[in-house]
Parts: sequence; structure tokens; C-alpha cells
Amino acid sequence: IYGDDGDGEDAVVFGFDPDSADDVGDEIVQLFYDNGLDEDIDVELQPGASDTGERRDNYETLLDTGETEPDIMLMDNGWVNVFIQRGLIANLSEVLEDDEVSRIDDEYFEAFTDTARDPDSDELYGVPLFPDFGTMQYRKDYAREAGYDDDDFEEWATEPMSWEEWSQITAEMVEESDANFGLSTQMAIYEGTSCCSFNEVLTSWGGGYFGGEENLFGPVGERDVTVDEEEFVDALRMLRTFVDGDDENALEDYEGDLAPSDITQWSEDESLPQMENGSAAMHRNWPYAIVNNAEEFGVDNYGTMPIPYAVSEDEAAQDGMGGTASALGGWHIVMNPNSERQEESLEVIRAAMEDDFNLGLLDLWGWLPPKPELFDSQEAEDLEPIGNYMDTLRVAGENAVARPVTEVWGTQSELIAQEVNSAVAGNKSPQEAAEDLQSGLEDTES
Amino acid sequence: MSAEEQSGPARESRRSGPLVAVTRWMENLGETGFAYLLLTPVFVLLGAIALYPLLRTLELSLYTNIIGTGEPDFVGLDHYVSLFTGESDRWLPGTSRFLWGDVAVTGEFPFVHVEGLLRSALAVTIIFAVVSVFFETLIGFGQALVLDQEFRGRSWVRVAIIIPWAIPIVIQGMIFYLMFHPSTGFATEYLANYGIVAETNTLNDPFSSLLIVTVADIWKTSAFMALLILAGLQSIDRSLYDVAKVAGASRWQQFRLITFPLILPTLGIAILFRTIDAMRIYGLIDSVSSCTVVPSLSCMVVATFGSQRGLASAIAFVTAIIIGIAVMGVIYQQYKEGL
Amino acid sequence: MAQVTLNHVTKRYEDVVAVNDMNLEIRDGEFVCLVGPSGCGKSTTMEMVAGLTKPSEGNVHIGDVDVTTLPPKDRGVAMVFQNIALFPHMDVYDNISFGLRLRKFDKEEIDRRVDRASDIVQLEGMLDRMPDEMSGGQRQRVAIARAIVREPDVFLMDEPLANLDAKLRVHMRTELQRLHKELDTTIIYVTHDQAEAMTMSDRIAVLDAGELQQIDPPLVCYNEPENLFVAGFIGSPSMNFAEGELVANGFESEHFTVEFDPSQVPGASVGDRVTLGIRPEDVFTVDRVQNLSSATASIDATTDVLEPMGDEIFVYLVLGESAERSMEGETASSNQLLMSVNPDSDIQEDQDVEVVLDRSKVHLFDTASGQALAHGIEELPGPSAGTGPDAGTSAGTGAGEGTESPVTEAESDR
Amino acid sequence: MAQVTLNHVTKRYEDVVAVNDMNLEIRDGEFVCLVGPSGCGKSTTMEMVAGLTKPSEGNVHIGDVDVTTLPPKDRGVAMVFQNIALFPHMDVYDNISFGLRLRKFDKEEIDRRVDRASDIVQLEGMLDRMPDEMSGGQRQRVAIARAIVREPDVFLMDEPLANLDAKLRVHMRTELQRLHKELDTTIIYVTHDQAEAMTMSDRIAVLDAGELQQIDPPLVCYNEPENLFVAGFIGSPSMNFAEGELVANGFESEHFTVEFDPSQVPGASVGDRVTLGIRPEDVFTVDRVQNLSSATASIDATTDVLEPMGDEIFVYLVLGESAERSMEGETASSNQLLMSVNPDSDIQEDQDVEVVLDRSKVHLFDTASGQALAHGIEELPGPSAGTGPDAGTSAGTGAGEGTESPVTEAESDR
Amino acid sequence: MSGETQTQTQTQTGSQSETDHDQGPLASWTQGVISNPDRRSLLYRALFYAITIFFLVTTLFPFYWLLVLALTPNSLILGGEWDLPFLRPQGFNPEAFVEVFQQIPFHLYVFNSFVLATMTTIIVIVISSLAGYVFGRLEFPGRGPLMLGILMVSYFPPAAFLIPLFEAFTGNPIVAPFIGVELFEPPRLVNTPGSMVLPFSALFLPLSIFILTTFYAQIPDGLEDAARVEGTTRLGALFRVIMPLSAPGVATAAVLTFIAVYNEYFFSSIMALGNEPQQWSPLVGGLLQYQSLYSTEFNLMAAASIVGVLPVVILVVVAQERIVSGLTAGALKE
Ligand SMILES: Nc1ncnc2c1ncn2[C@@H]1O[C@H](COP(=O)(O)OP(=O)(O)OP(=O)(O)O)[C@@H](O)[C@H]1O
Ligand SMILES: Nc1ncnc2c1ncn2[C@@H]1O[C@H](COP(=O)(O)OP(=O)(O)OP(=O)(O)O)[C@@H](O)[C@H]1O
Ligand SMILES: [Mg+2]
Ligand SMILES: [Mg+2]
Repeated sequence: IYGDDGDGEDAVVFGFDPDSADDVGDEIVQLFYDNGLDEDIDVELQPGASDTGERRDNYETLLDTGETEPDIMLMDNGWVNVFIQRGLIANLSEVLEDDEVSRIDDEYFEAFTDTARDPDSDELYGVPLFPDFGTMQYRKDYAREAGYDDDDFEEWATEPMSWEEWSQITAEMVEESDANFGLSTQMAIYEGTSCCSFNEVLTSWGGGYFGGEENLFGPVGERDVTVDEEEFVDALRMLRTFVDGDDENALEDYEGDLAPSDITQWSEDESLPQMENGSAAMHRNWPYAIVNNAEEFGVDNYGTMPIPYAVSEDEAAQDGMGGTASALGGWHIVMNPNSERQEESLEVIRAAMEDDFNLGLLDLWGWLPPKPELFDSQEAEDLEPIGNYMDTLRVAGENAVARPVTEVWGTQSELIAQEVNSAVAGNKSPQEAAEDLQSGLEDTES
Repeated sequence: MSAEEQSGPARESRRSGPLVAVTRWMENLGETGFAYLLLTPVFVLLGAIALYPLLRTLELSLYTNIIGTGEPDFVGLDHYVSLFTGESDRWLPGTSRFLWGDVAVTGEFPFVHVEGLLRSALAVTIIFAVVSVFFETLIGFGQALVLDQEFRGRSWVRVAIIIPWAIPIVIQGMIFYLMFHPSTGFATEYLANYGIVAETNTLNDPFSSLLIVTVADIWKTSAFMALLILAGLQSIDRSLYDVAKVAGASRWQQFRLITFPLILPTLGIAILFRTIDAMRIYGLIDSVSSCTVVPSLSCMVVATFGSQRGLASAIAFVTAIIIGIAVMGVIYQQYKEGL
Repeated sequence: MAQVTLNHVTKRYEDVVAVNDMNLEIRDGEFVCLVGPSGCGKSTTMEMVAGLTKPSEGNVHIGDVDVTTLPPKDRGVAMVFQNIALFPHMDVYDNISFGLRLRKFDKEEIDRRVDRASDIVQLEGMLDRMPDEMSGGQRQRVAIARAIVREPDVFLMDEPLANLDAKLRVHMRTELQRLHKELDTTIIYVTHDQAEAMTMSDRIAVLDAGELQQIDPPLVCYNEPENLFVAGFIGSPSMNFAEGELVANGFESEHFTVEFDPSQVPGASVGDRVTLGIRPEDVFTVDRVQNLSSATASIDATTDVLEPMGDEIFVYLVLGESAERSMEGETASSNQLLMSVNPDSDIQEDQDVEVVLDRSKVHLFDTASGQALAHGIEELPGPSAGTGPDAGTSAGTGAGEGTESPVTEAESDR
Repeated sequence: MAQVTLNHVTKRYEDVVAVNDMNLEIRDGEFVCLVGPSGCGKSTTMEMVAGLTKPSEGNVHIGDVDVTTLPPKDRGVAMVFQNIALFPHMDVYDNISFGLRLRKFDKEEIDRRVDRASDIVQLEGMLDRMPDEMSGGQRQRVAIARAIVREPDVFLMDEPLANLDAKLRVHMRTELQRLHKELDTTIIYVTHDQAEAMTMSDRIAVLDAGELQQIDPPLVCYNEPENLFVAGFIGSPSMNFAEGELVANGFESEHFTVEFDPSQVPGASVGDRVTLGIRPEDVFTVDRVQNLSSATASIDATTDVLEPMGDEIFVYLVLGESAERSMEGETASSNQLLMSVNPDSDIQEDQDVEVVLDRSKVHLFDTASGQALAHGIEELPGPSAGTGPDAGTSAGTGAGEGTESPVTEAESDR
Repeated sequence: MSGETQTQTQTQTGSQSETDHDQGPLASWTQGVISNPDRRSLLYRALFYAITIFFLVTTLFPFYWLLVLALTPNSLILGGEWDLPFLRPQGFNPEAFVEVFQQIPFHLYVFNSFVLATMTTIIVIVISSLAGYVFGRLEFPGRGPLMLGILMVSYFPPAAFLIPLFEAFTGNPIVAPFIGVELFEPPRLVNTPGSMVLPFSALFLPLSIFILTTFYAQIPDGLEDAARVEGTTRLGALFRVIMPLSAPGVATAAVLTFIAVYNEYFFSSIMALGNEPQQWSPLVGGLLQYQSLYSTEFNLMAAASIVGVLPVVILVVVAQERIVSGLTAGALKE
């Protein structure tokens, strides 16, 4: 019954996100034409697996075996780097016009765009489509019960606070409101912990896994592993404090017992419902959670703030770390080097670089624009409910920390997640975990 | 005379036509020729779909790690060597070891530090295989014996017993994952009270996870055993039981002297394939817990597959060899049974 | 104490009544043969005694115990199955010793008994063969050996010798009889071999269509069958039957008459339809009649087929105008008569002969009910053709209840 | 054209030679019975003819074709298996029609033939039964029906009637004979029933230990067995043997002598060890001797066991001082003699009797080789006890090659 | 009649308890059980039912949990308050069973799996029947090594086959291993059933071959002989007699293969390039569609898997009907 694949013969096949392709696929295709794509070029959105890892494996096999389709595809910024290093995707610097390349250099979030570059040559392999930033979200109504008001909220929205202050506010909120606990975050053994939820904390303590910012994407083996360091241990101790304030490794000045021990088994999936059902006062998550919860509680009762920090950027032990830090998620458009419709594909990519296209996606599906100034644009702010949180998101975007993705990141991220998890769970002391991780990472680096 | 007459041997041998000729040719083949003829489809299929890829994979295991970065370099047996020297361990997920980990033995003798063992893929795989196959055999046998009885509602009981086997591993994983999940895990509390599983961080606790994975596997694959053994039971000639009964055999003796020996070949096959399968456990671990927590041999292959394809291929071959060694006993038993 | 008693036992399968209201009492140490046509319920009866089949109705006693619900292993029976049913995964030794091993006999005792049994069934050198490496007869002997090593209270043997050659069968017969004496067990034995039934058994139980027809010592069954069925079934080749009528001066059928006083036949009167039965060996050609004191009037016949058997010749006679030939001689009204003659006779095919019947061996049955009316009849008292001084010794007895009737004695007096 | 020929056929299993260098030629349309003790290779021979077993050596022809490598389905044979081998997943109808359906006969023809066959085997109402719902005999009849519907060139029947009762067996015998005539097929038939072998077959092939001993018409096998084995095997109860020596005036054994001129025995001379054979029916008590023209001198004996069979009585005689009793009468040198007498005889157990042998029925064998030396011997020409005018018609013939020898004719003249 | 039986039993029991009265109640009860067939069979039945119920509970409980999950609205699954002793759905949301089909064309995935599984099962059963016949019933040189070779295929983790197969199925030339010579270019099979059915068949073949070998080996030679004399070829006998008589084994091999393929995802996720029903993505592919980047709709996954299991259960019920006990009863006298 599937003998006929439809009109796909001559179309540019675009490996896409399944949920949006199913729901608003036609509108997205129309959006391309609205932004200057030649009507003669057909675009077919081909949904990939919903699970990011799975989609990655899928593209990896496809590209590795020289498949000609899909011609272009979405790639998570978390793993596009590996594809670049393996030479599996096309070098866009070579095929895009120079002015287009410089537009990307100028207009796009820099940190985000960097994840689509070859770290050695800085050449561009992907055009950012939409970024994702981790933020701290909270229940304004609970905060009000603890005596805070809209002024505070406004300040919090753009001014990062310290973890210490944050812990006190959170403790107050739990005390005064119906919240059962303070923080809902993700500390399970999975990629998200190493790349994002813990990485944010680590960066905000001025630390990094491999020294400063410049080493994020390698070179593997020539950079130092900086895990067995004070800032790393302190980050872990702080998290441990949040889970169990009475732990022997707990930090003095922080309020403890803010998060349930279950966070060690939570990923986004499990942490979000804790916010939804009113148990948690604070919630670290991606913008989709903002949309979700703002609809649930109303924009008046739901607030966001940048991730708190412990050490300012100046005092940071590692270069470029410190201060508030948001883990960088999001997706790029990349091109299949074996594509038989390169020209048409480039046309599609060009259409996707238009501002209206980015705003159109924000409207259609809530995907953030990859360009800072679009965050401030009126069009963006008009969108409900996400428009109300653009301020925070912009700060987050400016302070985004990319994942240290290299060809060995897969192995390393598992190690990191596991050690962090056992430290947070209290199975290991932070110091032990740091030492073990240090030697583990050093092994993988050689 | 009758139509039959026309097909006397004389007439028969003169009849022609391609089909007849082929049939005759086949019938006249000696045992060996006929055997190999019938095995051709197997050879073709397995040759193309199994042997060829395996040889290519073997070839791959002799080349450099990272694919995509230029032409692969020939490194000979380096991957294999590094697996056994522990050099490759750093590529393996979490703090796993491919072979025996650094097993910590604490003061009191029998108490081996479990963490050490559970960080070794080989140990995990063997523990998992032995425990799960043992219980699956036991339970499957019991279920098969129950289903072999005549009673009302038997077909429903049969369906009930087979249901777990019909559930995809992803869902099987989900069922047990949610049972021990911190938010939904009603089971954690009850079992933690008895110290069976860890109270918190259950699914990230190696021992608890291994236990849960094992139980989940037993739940699902006992049905496999039950089905096979049941088929074996039903193929036994019932008149043998009559003889045994009259000869004075109690139920137990009938089981021991008739049922068991006659079911043994089938049981052997079931155990053989279950063992092989258990030693390739991956999907369940992945969906209940993770390879980082409970490493298995196949986990190692999958974990390195994305980045270190040469190493992954080498691990696959070593895994196959380890499985081959592990099931040698069963095969020998089967061989003695005349298979 | 191992008498076997069946009380009103019935066994029904879905649409078949295999055994119907059977009452059977087998005494301790008795050797009883069950005979009957194929499908008459012999095996079913055995299975009920063994406990493999539960009777639909009625109950079974072994010794003094009601064993109806007792499992087979507690009944103390050993059985040779009609379908042999060796354990395919065991060699001959293991098959034979199966029951003993179950009972944890010690190794030596087992070896001793297995040796002995394999000796009896002449399978000495084959103890390590597997069943599928043996011939049909050899397998059957293993089955027998498997039963006899057990030395149980009751032996059930369902055609144990069916696949053995005549010589081995004679050997086995004597061995089984010896065993029977030695062990003093009760034996229930199904056989289709008349010689076996006649020589081995204390009594023969004749079954038909699930019902017991007669149970009596072999010669009583042979000489005084209770009804047409038993008469026709016992004896090979079977008895000749002629349907006819009881007339004033005896019996009259389409093709011949036998003269006697109808009043000596109890329970029947002139005008009744009766069937006359005469065994082949009681039919003689007239030239041999001088040996016979109780011959009937001669009957004209033509020889049809001759079947030389070596030790005798079966002669198929056609009475009257030889119409169509039928070798079966089944229907009572047929015009056929089977005669057995000495192998030395110079009888030829298609030859006209005159034959006589031995009046003292003639049986009369009620045609309608099939019940026996008389076994052996006296001459008509009036003017007769009889010559011998000691002719017609005994009047017919009714269908006497299975005791050794005086008839037998009287007959063997001659 | 369906003669079946076996040329130097040998079949070896690992350590057993089941059939050894067998040469057998069965003519088109012939009915041959294979007989022999259990395990002698009958079934193996059949299987090789059917193509189920490949001979280790030699070849098999059916018609003019060498079928040694031909698969069973192309040999045009139908077979009744000793182990019955019904297809348990098919009902009776499907079992019977299996071969026809394979050959794509049309429905009506199949129905017609199945009806006819089930009629012959008397299974009319049972066509929809499954094999496990039938009695042993019924199953066997299905197996027979399955073979006969095929109407093949060659029938192979391995003890097809073993589980049937005597009456049905007689019926089946005639049916098979009729079928044989109608279809004009070649039939190879294994049986343990002497009556079957005697009445049905054109020739009987006697096998022992995988070797062919004799193939001859039934009466030749009976009356002129080629060797001790055949003599002992054919005939039930079997022939009496007495071991002894050829002396100047005849035969002398431990317990009796028979006087004759040793020179009439070809191939043997005075002083040789010979074995004398005499069938039970050729032994007579002296009081019956008036019927016999060729009686030997009388022998003193004591009766031991009597076995009344209904139509005859077997009398076990002990010669000389009755030492130990043995009912087997197997060893040639035993002091036992089995006699068959008329059921009317008034013979008793433990009675002293004088018996004579029928000289014309005496067989002489070379003890060492077992080969027959003479069948029937003439009186010593000198002063003799003979009385009859037509005594001792025929001198011994050597072990004549299976043709209908004049002896038979001569004998049946009497 | 029955009255008589009863009295007898009673007297037996009576005398029993008399002799035992100085033993403990348990001992005498045990005595009674041992010697009294009625009581013993009662005990057997009780034991039997206890075991059956135990099996039912243990196998069905997780499935019940799955049902509970399906009926609970997704948001309540991870946030809900689950408590024993009685596990019941939080809220009642049977709409999940409808939603399953609204979100994605789940029925198409089920259909795909069904077709793939059916095709594979047929191929596997036919080929392994031939092989099972050969290994189970024929003697020939090389039998042992060949069987071992076939078995060895299943020692390897499936990943070991993946890359070369994927290369071949995407239409890349077949390269002779170790030599590097290109042999020929196979047709492009990805996104067709062929690219899944072929590897499935090869990978599930060893199990079926071994199962059928054992079962075919147990069919008495006599029956095959009978069929051959009746006029079938050796193959005819295989399909007409040996296979039907091995019905339990064949049905089991078929059910095992069918279910395994039906739930397979490793190969299909690779071979169906886009996880679309049109690309023959199977059931599990569909199930995974309910997971999106950051959240999993457990209730839909549970509902969908229950829906997906139904066809298999029906199949198993049907196939099991074919498994009749004592198939060879009445066949042979030996
Ligand atoms: N598969 C086998 N392996 C070894 N020996 C065998 C095998 N089949 C038969 N034999 C032996 O070959 C001999 C001949 O067997 P066959 O079945 O031909 O005997 P038979 O004459 O039919 O005997 P019966 O009358 O008992 O059926 C026997 O001694 C038997 O034990
Ligand atoms: N399982 C069954 N289902 C239905 N009918 C059966 C079953 N078993 C036996 N019968 C029928 O019961 C009757 C008696 O069978 P039984 O086996 O006792 O006969 P039998 O006297 O032993 O015959 P045979 O001499 O042929 O062995 C037969 O008519 C048979 O067809
Ligand atoms: Mg029977
Ligand atoms: Mg035989």
C-alpha cells in the first residue's frame, strides 16, 4: 500500500522535527515560499525520530553510508559538532555567499552559532534555526506569599541573583506557600545533566570541565581536565546542600533541603510535572516549559529568571566562565554533502535565514529566533505567552554556555552524569566524585 | 485396469516433464546430496545476510577507531589487545570495564564489593544471564506444566502467560521503569523496606537496577521458555504415560523418567537460545536504567558504535566468542542427546 | 488375593458404547482369555482394570478393594499393551527394568529379573538395543518382558503374542503358563489366536459389542456355546450354520434335513425357526462313515474349493444346485458347508460327494434370539438309519451355566 | 509386469546383518508369503522392495526396471506396515484416501474406492473417526484399506491381520485373495499365521537369520522341507525330531528305531548322524493303525500332558523311562513326541500307550548340515511288518529345487 | 453402588485415623493424604490452582499496571500519588485509546509490523522446515559443524551486522571482505519491507531451525515411510505429515518468530529511514512517536502498546488452538 511515495521525487527533502512537521508542516513549508523561496522548488518535511539521540544515530548512518536524502536536516547543536568533525555534513562557508556568511556572524547569537562551526577552522557548517536556553522558572504566586512583589519579579527577570540569595528566597517561598519543595531540576544519569543542568551550575561557579571557554570543542588530548578543582567540588556541594542540608559536605551559607532526592532520577520529563502540579516553587527548564506552565498558571503567576550564579565572571577560575549561565540547546540546519539538489537546498536555507521566517516559527511553534535583536522586536513580544518572557530569554541567550561537544563527548558525558549523580545522591562525597571524574576524563582525553 | 496401473515403475520412469524430472532428481539424490540441496536456502540467506556482514565487520575491527575522519588506518589486532589490557575501558560508558573490573574484596571473605563487579560488563552479563536463565527455566517449566493440564479456562491462562512475551521491550522497560520511578514508583518503597532495592536513586543504583532488569527479563521471557517447553510436552506420546502408570510410576516418577528425558532436547534448545539472548542483553537495560549504571557486553558495542566503530566491531566479535564459550556446555549436552 | 471383579461396568465414549454393563468375576489365580471380534471392548475392559480408563458406570474390584478410583500404580497390575508402547528413549534393559527401578529394587535383583525375563522372551543379547533398532516381534517381546519382571498380582496382556511366529508363540505360551503357576497370579489375556485361548486359559470370556456373551472353560465354549455368536466365533474355521425350521420329524432346511424327535429340544416347538450348527470336523464323507456311530442321513453336495492346510484339508461344499459360489459361509441360510478332511483324502475339486453330519455334535439355536437350544441330538426313536450301538449319548442341555456339563464327560467316553 | 526380483541383496545395520545375500524372484501376479522367526529380516526385505531402506549391497527389480535407487512413490507399491503407521492427524477417510488424493484422483473415484475398501475391511460407519478413537484391530483394518484402495502393481503386507480375530481374519483372507485375482497384482505377504500362509500363498518363502531357506508352494514346504529349519518352522505344532544314526537296517535313536533300507537315502551312508522328523498328525496310537498301511514298528510311550484344542487334542508323549518332563519338544534329542489325536479319543494323561509313525511321512535330515535327505521312506525290503498293499509309495527325494515334485501328486492319490 | 464405594472409603479413613491417633494432627493428615487417593487428588488440585493463580498474578500484574498507566491522564502519571495496596488509575481517561490514533496513524504502524512479521514468519518457517528436516532426520557428513555454524550467527550482537547490511540495502556495491574488490551493486532496499524482512529472517532463522530440528527428529520414521509409500516425495512427506504432526513445535516457532519480529525495532529503525509508516516503520517506531524531545506521553505509549499487543494475542490464541496434545496417539504400534 506504500508503493507510491507521493510527489517526493524532485522535492528537497528536509529532515525535520516530527511533532512540528505533523502539526504545522504545511504552514512551515508555506513560510519558506513566503520568504522568497522559488515556488518551483518543492520542499518535503521528513520527520525524524522524536528522541534526539535516536535521530542522531539515524542521520549518522544515513550520512555515513552516503545517502543522498535528506538533502538538508535539522541537527541538535549538541551533536552537530561530531558530524562536522567527521566530515559528514557540508561546509556551508564554501557554498553560501560571503555576505550571507557574514550576516550569520553578525546577527546570530554567537555562542549558539559557534556550535555549528568547525572549532579548528571556524568554518560554518550549519545555519542556526532556533536556540533553546535553560532558565530558572518560578511561581510568582508562591513568591508573593513570601512577600515579594512585581517589582522584584521584574528585577529578577533580567538581573541574575546569586545562588545564596536564590536559596533564601526559595526557602522562604516553600515556607510560606503550598509548595512542597523548592527546586525541580534534572540530575539523572543522562546527557542533560552533563551538558546542561549541571553544566549551568558548574559554569556559574566559574568552573568548566576542560578549562576555559576556548577548550570547549577540543582539541581533545591537548586540553586540561579541570574537574578536580575547588569550583567543581563546590558546585557539587551546593547541589548536595539543596538535596540534604545536613550532609557533612553541605555548604554553610546556603539554605538546604530545597530539592527532593528524587532529582537524581529526574530528567525534563519528570521534573516538569512537579512544577505543573504545584509541588515545586522553582524549576530549571527549557522555554517549552515556560509556554506550558504559563498557560497553566497564567503569565501573572509564572515568572522566569536567568540561572543564578555563585562566582562572577571576573573571579571565575576558568576563562569565560562564571556569572549566570544558560545551557545552550537548539537546532541548526545542515546540508547533506551528497545531496543531489544542493542548489535548491541552499535556496531553502536562505529562506530560513529571513527574519520573518524566524518570527513565523516563533509564532507557529514557539521556536525562539536565533538572532538577539529579534528577541527585542515588537513582533516577538506580542506573542502570547512566550512574548512576556523574552527579556529573560535574551539574557540567557547572551550567557549561553555551549556543550563541550567533541568526538569523545559521548563517553565523557556519561562519566560526568554518573559522577555528578552519585555526588548529588550522596553516594559519594563531592571530593571523591571529582577525583574519580578527573581520572576518568583524563583517560578519555589521551 | 485402474489409473494406478499406469504408474507402475516402468511407466513412471519414462514419464517426463521438467517438474517430474526435478522431483525425480531430488528423490534420487543420496542423503548427503539431498541434505545440502535443502540447505541451500539457508546457506544463501545466512551467507548474504549474516556471513557477509560479519566478515565486513571483522574487517572493520582491524581498522582505526574514528570513522569519517579520512581513510581508516589498519591497526591489526590493536582493538582486541586494548580490550584485554583494559586500555579501551575509557571509551566505555561510565566507569564500566569491559572485562573484570577491579573487584574490591572487603575484609570478610565472602563479601565481594559489589560495585566493582557491577561495573564490569562481563560480570554483569554473566550474572544477568545465569540468574535470569535459571529462573526463566524454572518458571517457564512450571507454567508449561500448568498449561499442559486440562482445565477450564486453560486458553485464557495461556494467553495471560504469553502476554508478557508479546510486549515490546520498550514498553516492558517502561513498565518496570515506572514501577521504580521516584514519582510513580509504588514498588520502590515496599521493596526498599526489605532492603531489596535502594531507597533513593533506585534506578541509578547498580545493584537495584540489575535486579530490576533481571526481574523484568524473567517476567517477560519466562513465556518464551513456557511456550517452547509446552510444545515439547505436547509432543510426548500419551500412551507412554499409560505404560508408566501401570508400571507403578508416581507423578513425580513419570515426570522424572518420561517427561523430563523426552523434553530434554527441547529444553536444551530453549536454554541455549535464552542464554545466548540473555548474554546479548541491551534494550531492556537501556529502557529501564542505562548502560552507564548496568553495563553489559552488548551495551559496550552500542555505546562505542557511534564513535569508535572499529572498537565496536572488535567488541562484537569478542562478545560472540565469550557467548560461544559460555554456551559450550549446553551445546555439548545437546550433542550428547544426539542433535 | 487378587480376584478381579467388574460390577455393571459401562464405558461410553462420545457416541460409542465400548463396554456395556459388564459383570465379570475372575478368581484369584485364574487365567482368563478375553476373546471377541475386533472393537468389541476387550482393550477397554483391560484398561479399566488397569485404571487407565475410568468406567462411565459401575465399579472394579481387585482383591477385596474397590479400585475404581485408585490410580494404576496402586493396583498391583502389570500390563502388556496392544500397541506395545516401548519408551523410545530407553534401551531394552531400561525398558524392561523400568517398573523395578521405580520400586527401588536393588541392582542385583533387577539384573537377575531382567536376565530371567529376557531369557524367557529370547532377547538375551539385545539388552542394549534401542527400540527403533528392533523388529516388530522383538519389540513385542520387550513389552512382554517389561510386564513379567514385575511379578504383580494381576497380569493384563493385550494380544501379547500377535507379532510372534508360531514357534516362538508356542514357546511363549508354555513360558507364560509356567509363570502363571509359579507366581500364582491372576492373568487376563486378550488373544485372537484360538489355539492360545484354548490351551492357556482356565476360562474364556467371549465378548461381543461390549457385552459379555459367555464365560466358561474352553471346551465348554467350544462344545456348548450359549448362543449363535459364541458358536460362530469360537473355533476356526468356524461352525457351519444352516437356517431352517423345526418340523415334526426333526430339522428341515432348504438343502437338507436331520431327523430327530423335536420334543427332545427344550424350549422350542415344531414350527419354530431354528438354526443348525455343525463344525467342519464333524462333517464326514459317507465313505468314512463306518467310524461314526451317530451319522445323519447323507446329504448330496458338490465340492467347491479345497484348502489344503498341511495337516488337514478344508473342503467347501455346495449343497443342492450349486448356485453362486461364496467362500465365506457366513449367512446362516447359505447353501455352503465347510468340511475338514484328512490330508490323505483323495477328494478333488468339483466332485460330487455325499456327506453326513455327526448327529451328536449338532447344535441347535433359536434363530430369532440366537440362544442355544441343544448341543448334540438323539436319533429319532422310530425307524432310523442309525447303526452304532452307543449312538447319541446325550440330549441337549439348555444353555447351561458354565459348569463342566456331563456332555463333555459323556463324549470323551467314546 | 510386476515381478519382483532381489539380486544378492544384503542389508547391514551397524552390527546386525538383517538380510544376507538374498536372491528372490517373485513372478508377476504371484502371492508369496514371507515367513520366518521374529527378527529374521522379513520387514527389512519388504522395506527394501518398497524403497524405504536402501540395500547395503545388491539390487532390486520391479518389472523390468532396476528400482534400487527409485523413490518409493515411483515403485508402484502399496504397503501395510507392521506397525500400522496411520496418520494420526487424519480421520479414517483421509487416511484411506491419502494415496489417491496425492495422485489427484477425482472426488467420486476416491469416494467409490474408499467405500469399497472400507466395506471390505468392515469399517463402513467409521470413516470420520480419528485413529486414536479406534481399537487396535480397527486401526489395522484402516491400514489395510489404505493399501488396497491404491490398487497398485505390488502389494506389500507386513502381518496385516495380526490384530484381527479369527473370524475377521478368515473374511479378510478371502477378500485379499479375491482382490489378488481381480487386480492380478503381485503380493508379498508376511504372516505368522500358518493357516494364512498355507491357504493364501502361491509360494512360501522361509527366511532365517536374514537368509532364504526355501521358497516353494505351501504343500511342498510342508511335506518336503529342504532342511531342518524349514521342517521345524512350518507346521504348528511343529514337527517332532529325533536325533540318531543311520544303521544297517534303518534309523536308530535313543528311544526307538525305524527299519528301512539305508541305501534308499541318497547322500548318506550307514553311520552318519541323521535326524528323523515326523509331524504330530503322523503319529498314531496302535489301535488306530488299521487305517494306516505304512506304519512303523510300535514304540512304547507314556502320555504326559494333553492339550485339547476343540477340533483335536495334542498329546505329549514321553518315550522310554519318563525322565524330566519338558513341554517344549525343541531339542532334537529329547525323549518327547507330540501326537495329535481326534477329540473323540478317550486317551488320558499318564497312560501307557503304543504308538506308530507313518513311515511315508517320515523325514530324514543330515544332523550336521540340517539338509533334508529323504521325505518318506520305504519299508525294509526284507521280512517286514508292513501290511497294506499300497504302502510306501515314494522313495525319498533329495532336497529338490522347489518344483511341485511328484511326491505330492503321489501322496494325494491315496 | 456409589453408596458402597462411600462406605468403603469411610471405613478406610476411619481405620486410618484410629491407628494414627497418637500422632500429631499434621502427621495424620499427611498420612491421610498419602494413603487416601481422594484427598490426595484434592490436594493436587488445590496445589495446582494455587500455582496457576500465582502465575496469573505475577504475569498479569505488570500488565495491569500498564493498563492503569493507559487510563491515567499523562500529567497525573509522574505527578500522581500512587499508593498500594490497591493500584488504581489516577483519574479515568479512556480517551487515551482514541488519542493514540489521533496523534499519529498508529494503525499503520501496527499494520506494518503485522505485514513484516507475517512475511518473516512465512519465510523463516519454510526455510527452517527444510533445514529442520535435514538436521533432524537425515544423516550426512558435516551435519554437526553446519548446525554449529548456524547457531554461531546468533552469538553476535545485532549491531555487528548493521553497517554492511545498511550499506548494501542503500544500494552501495557489495565489497569482498578483506580484498576490497567491488562485486556488484544490489538494488536499493531501504524503506521497503525487504530491507527488514531479510535481516529478520536471517537473524531469527537459527532459533526456528533448532526448534524444528528437535521436533521433526521426534516424528517416528514409520509415518514418513507410510507417506512415501503412499506416493509422496520426501518433501511431500515433510509438508503433509511431519509438519502437521509437529504442530506444537511449528506453531511455537512461528509464534516466537512472529512476536519477535512484530516488536523488533533495532533494524527497522535504521532501515526505515524516516520512521514514517510509509517507510515501513514498525509498531515500536510508532510507539516512540509518543516521546517528544522533552516529554514522554506514557499514557499514550501504554495505551498504544495495549492496542498493539491485541493482534498478537489473537494470533497466539489462534495458533495455540492448533497445538493439540498427543498428536501422534494412535499412529503406531511399536
Ligand atoms: N534400525 C535398525 N538398527 C539395527 N538393527 C535393526 C534395525 N532395524 C532392524 N534391525 C534388526 O534387523 C533384524 C531384522 O529385522 P526385521 O524387522 O526385518 O525383522 P522381521 O523379520 O520383520 O521380524 P518380526 O517378525 O519380529 O517383525 C532384526 O534382528 C532387527 O533387530
Ligand atoms: N477414544 C475413543 N473414542 C471413541 N471410541 C473409542 C475410543 N477408544 C475405543 N473406542 C471404541 O470402543 C470400542 C472398543 O474398543 P477396544 O479398543 O476396547 O476394542 P478391542 O476389543 O480391544 O478391539 P481390538 O481387538 O480391535 O483391539 C471400539 O469400537 C472403538 O472404536
Ligand atoms: Mg484392543
Ligand atoms: Mg517385522
